[in-house]
Amino acid sequence: MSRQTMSRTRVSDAELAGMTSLAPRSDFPLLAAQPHLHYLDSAATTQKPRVVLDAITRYYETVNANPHRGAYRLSAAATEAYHHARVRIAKFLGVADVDTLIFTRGTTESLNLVASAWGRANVKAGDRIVVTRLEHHANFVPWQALASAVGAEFVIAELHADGTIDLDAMARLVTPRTKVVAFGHVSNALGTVNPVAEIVGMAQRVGALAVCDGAQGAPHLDISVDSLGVDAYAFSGHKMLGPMGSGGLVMRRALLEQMPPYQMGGDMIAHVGDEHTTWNVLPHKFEAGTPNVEAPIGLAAACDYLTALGRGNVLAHERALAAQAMAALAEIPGVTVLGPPANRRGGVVSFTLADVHPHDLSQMLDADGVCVRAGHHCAQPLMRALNVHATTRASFYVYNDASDVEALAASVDAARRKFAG
Amino acid sequence: MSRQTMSRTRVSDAELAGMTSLAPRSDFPLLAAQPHLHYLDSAATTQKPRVVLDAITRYYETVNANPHRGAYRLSAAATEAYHHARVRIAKFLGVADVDTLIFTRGTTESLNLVASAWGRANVKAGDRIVVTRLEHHANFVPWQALASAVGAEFVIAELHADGTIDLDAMARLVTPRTKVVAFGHVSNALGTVNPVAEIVGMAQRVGALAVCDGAQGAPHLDISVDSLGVDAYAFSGHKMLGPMGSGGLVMRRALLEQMPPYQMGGDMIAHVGDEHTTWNVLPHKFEAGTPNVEAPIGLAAACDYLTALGRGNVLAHERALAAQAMAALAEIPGVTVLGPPANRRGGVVSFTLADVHPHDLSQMLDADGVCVRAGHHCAQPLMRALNVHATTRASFYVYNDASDVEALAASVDAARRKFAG
Amino acid sequence: MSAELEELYQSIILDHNRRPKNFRDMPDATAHADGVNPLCGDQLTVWLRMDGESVADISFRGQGCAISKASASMMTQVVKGKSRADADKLFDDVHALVTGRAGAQAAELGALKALSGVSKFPLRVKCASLAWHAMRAALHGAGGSVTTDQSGGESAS
Amino acid sequence: MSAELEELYQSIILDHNRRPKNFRDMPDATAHADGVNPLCGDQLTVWLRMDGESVADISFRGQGCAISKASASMMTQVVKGKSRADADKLFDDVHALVTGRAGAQAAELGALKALSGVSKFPLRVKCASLAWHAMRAALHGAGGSVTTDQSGGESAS
Ligand SMILES: Cc1ncc(COP(=O)(O)O)c(C=O)c1O
Ligand SMILES: Cc1ncc(COP(=O)(O)O)c(C=O)c1O
Repeated sequence: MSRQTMSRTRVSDAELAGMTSLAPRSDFPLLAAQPHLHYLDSAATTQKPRVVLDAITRYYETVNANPHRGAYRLSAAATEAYHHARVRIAKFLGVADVDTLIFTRGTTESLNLVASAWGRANVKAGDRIVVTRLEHHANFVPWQALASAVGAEFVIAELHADGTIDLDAMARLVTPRTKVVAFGHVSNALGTVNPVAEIVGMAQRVGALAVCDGAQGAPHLDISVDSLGVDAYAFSGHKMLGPMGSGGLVMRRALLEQMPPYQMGGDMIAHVGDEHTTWNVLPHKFEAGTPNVEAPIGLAAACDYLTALGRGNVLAHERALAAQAMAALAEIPGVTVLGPPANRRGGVVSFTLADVHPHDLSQMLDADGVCVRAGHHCAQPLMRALNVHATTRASFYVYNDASDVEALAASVDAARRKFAG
Repeated sequence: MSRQTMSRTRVSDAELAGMTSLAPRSDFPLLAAQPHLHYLDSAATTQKPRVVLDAITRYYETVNANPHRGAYRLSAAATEAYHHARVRIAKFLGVADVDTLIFTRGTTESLNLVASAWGRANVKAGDRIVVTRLEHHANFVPWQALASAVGAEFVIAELHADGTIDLDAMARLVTPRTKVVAFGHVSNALGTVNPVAEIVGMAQRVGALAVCDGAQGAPHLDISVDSLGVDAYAFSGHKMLGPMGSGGLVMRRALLEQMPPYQMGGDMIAHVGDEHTTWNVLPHKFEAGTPNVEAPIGLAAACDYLTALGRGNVLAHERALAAQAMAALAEIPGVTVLGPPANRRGGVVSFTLADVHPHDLSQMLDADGVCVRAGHHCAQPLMRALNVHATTRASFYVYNDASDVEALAASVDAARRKFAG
Repeated sequence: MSAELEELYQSIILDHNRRPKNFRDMPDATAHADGVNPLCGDQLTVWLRMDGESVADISFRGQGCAISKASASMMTQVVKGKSRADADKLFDDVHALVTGRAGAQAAELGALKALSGVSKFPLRVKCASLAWHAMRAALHGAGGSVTTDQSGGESAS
Repeated sequence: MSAELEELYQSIILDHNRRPKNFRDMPDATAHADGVNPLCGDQLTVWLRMDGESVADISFRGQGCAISKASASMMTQVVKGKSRADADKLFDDVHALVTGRAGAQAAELGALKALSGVSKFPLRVKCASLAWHAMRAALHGAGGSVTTDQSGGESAS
């Protein structure tokens, strides 16, 4: 079956055979245990290498304690491990001012933090908030809700037909009344890599806050957040080989210092009076309560692992697999690949197959061990503009190789034939 | 040295020798690896049994995927594991309506959720919020901030000299204008177990929201949240043998359904329009973004472990150790034990030693392997009322035994002699 | 392809998916209700024209996977002409069938038995029952919008 | 008790803790500043009376552990009479000492060398330097409140 399909693609078997994975599959316990699994849903969450699981276990077996508040050595060791993880992750992300990296549960919480704490204090009635049509709900709904709460205007920058942002149109939307420009680094639904510098420029011209959703940026691109020039950058550790519950927000120190805190409780206070409370310094001001220490420790191990793979190799690897998948899928009758050309995207391939519903398609693929996502990808506003109800999405990461592309194409073709009746 | 000290206490060596731990120390990798460690800081965070670490590792090795959104079997398995954990934890807590258990990072986030989402929608200028003098900052500062944001009155119910709440005075504070009564189940600073039913009664008489901080309740008492009668109950998994980053909020369904969501993003929406968004059903409405799946899975394993130990044995065990520690410490010249008698407290013993600063004392104790907390215990309002700057706190849990009490008393006595010069 | 998958996607299901019956608006409907599956975003509307206690006409329209479309299509065929009580009974029987709790009644389900393959795929139970929930809401004048999540027990998540 | 702990709590430290020098308000101060350690809640105030470029009088008061009290007490003894520049130099030297980066200068620190034991206990560095940060803030007219957390590098957390 696979032979039959592949013979119709433009990518030769030889070329495909040449694409080995960037990371050894054996480093990933789940993938090693399920050799026939083609895990193509890394944009949703990634599998974890053994080193990450070991780092978490080792933390609990050797230094677990509540950090910051204990004078005893175990607590000091936990504090140190937590701090050291922050230093390593900041370095990985290219953030020089370590304490401006705030740990959160992930991208969603980071963006809510900005929209709530900064937004409520700075966005007023009559102001404007600009987002793009590509946004994940996490970078759309909090801004929509903020706008409606304070009486600001909520405006959506539209796309070109190929799924890239219409920058000219967007520039016209970013008026002097604009207080926030919120945009994704890389689209999770189409894979589009957005031109951060241009968009930051628009925001800077009018003094608006440039907020970048880096959920699909940090895991894949060799970035330095400091050089991106954004005011706020949100990311999720679980999408970059780290544990669930890890992630963060990088934000300019001056903004973090001026804005009110987000959550309140232990660790984030300086003095709690009966009437009035003052806040602790960064990063503590934004990390209320007992921190999830294992999360950054696991994530730091993931960062080290990615660094060892060669940061610059990740995007190239994914892009090559995505390009091969696009070519293979395009050969299958009825398949439409959505979004920009391979050189303007990350390792995400979203497509439709005639009138086969993505839910059915992904169910068929699953029977062949091919794990893809079917649905609106938390991007309903984008689905409306594309005039599709849902898509099927394959996303590649460091552990994928040519066999995954091959299995995907073969399985889609088999489903096509089945549904054609 | 220990002999010398213990001979002065009222608890006989024989009695002490009789107090074995409730849970085998060998079940806890960190404690097993450090046999001379006397971990007496479980009120801050507990050590984790092997079964919890294994549950986390097994999750990542076998079913890790983004739940809810995937049609493939791995994602279905992750969804099922996540759901199953909710069912088990709800059962452990005595919550019949499983979907009213919302997972959060812990107590602090849960209380902020209530104060923000419910509070902003329901508390108005001129209303009153009543908290107690015992509260942890997590159940104090969010209410203080809410009151100041909406122009409500923030009132503190004071204590009797023994650290129990003055219920008569509190009842007078809970007026018809009162919208929130926020109180802790068990004080983390003094160990006081509060009379939940009486306080809930006060709130119900005036139709106020009864919010209970269960951070020190859920780990220790054999509770059924449903029968407590509170409107909202917050707890932290990491204080009950579960992983960091686990915890939750139990709240009445009608309230959760009426109030606006807290964080916004993936999973918690029903439909995202360009102008307006509608919310998903419970529990999803309050769990925006990719959930931390490992957290409830680890916590469910912890609940099972506690159940196997015998839920009703936990408090009895801690209380016995606390009573012995109180007796032993009271014999040491200069020691003042704060708070109520042993039968009105959990396994927490807070004390001062003449003019020896708790920071110095805990440093000295640490040298003997005794891990205690020194400071304000995130309860600065309480410290002011007690007229102390800080205290030293020992807290007991299922893995502690008589040797921990003995080491504590011996080490405190040695420090006393050193500082007396 | 696995036997379970073959059973899920029987050719009768695929046929209904390709050419759904009664897939149309109904201007003279006496009741209608929407069904929404918030997790995958599928949605459909079911229209009813009641004649006293009996279903004179029934139709549907919407977005959905093969399972939800085929289930809706077959539903319109069997429910048409039934009494309110019989339609309720069918709802219960189909629900039991797709959740794998079907007993003797299955004998009476006729073509609907093609939906039995769903019981092996817990995530698809919502797809198969979406139209049925909407039908029942319309039948009892609830109207508005129902979501499969609110329907409790059948959820796999 | 471990040797390191003995070194931390040398008897000179314990003596200063029991009977701190210059532990008093200063009504005729020309400058003062507060030092706060937000993690443990310790706080103290340092007062200065400057006579031109030299420290005519210095005192402190506040809540703190033995290390912070002893450090403050010894500080008042050595800083009194010094020039602004010398006081700054002492700040640097003590900072280097308690963070374990002390070189040749240590020779000139005299009694302050008793603070060297702190370098083995990273969490206590903040205690030892709290009064010094407040002194420097007062010296340079910053006044207000300084926290040891803002002082960067020496933090163990
Ligand atoms: C009584 C009490 N409330 C709230 C909290 C806050 O819990 P967490 O830090 O896990 O959010 C704690 C523990 O720190 C506590 O003991
Ligand atoms: C582009 C984008 N933004 C935001 C998110 C939300 O991230 P999380 O669910 O980890 O909070 C995701 C992933 O779900 C994403 O792909």
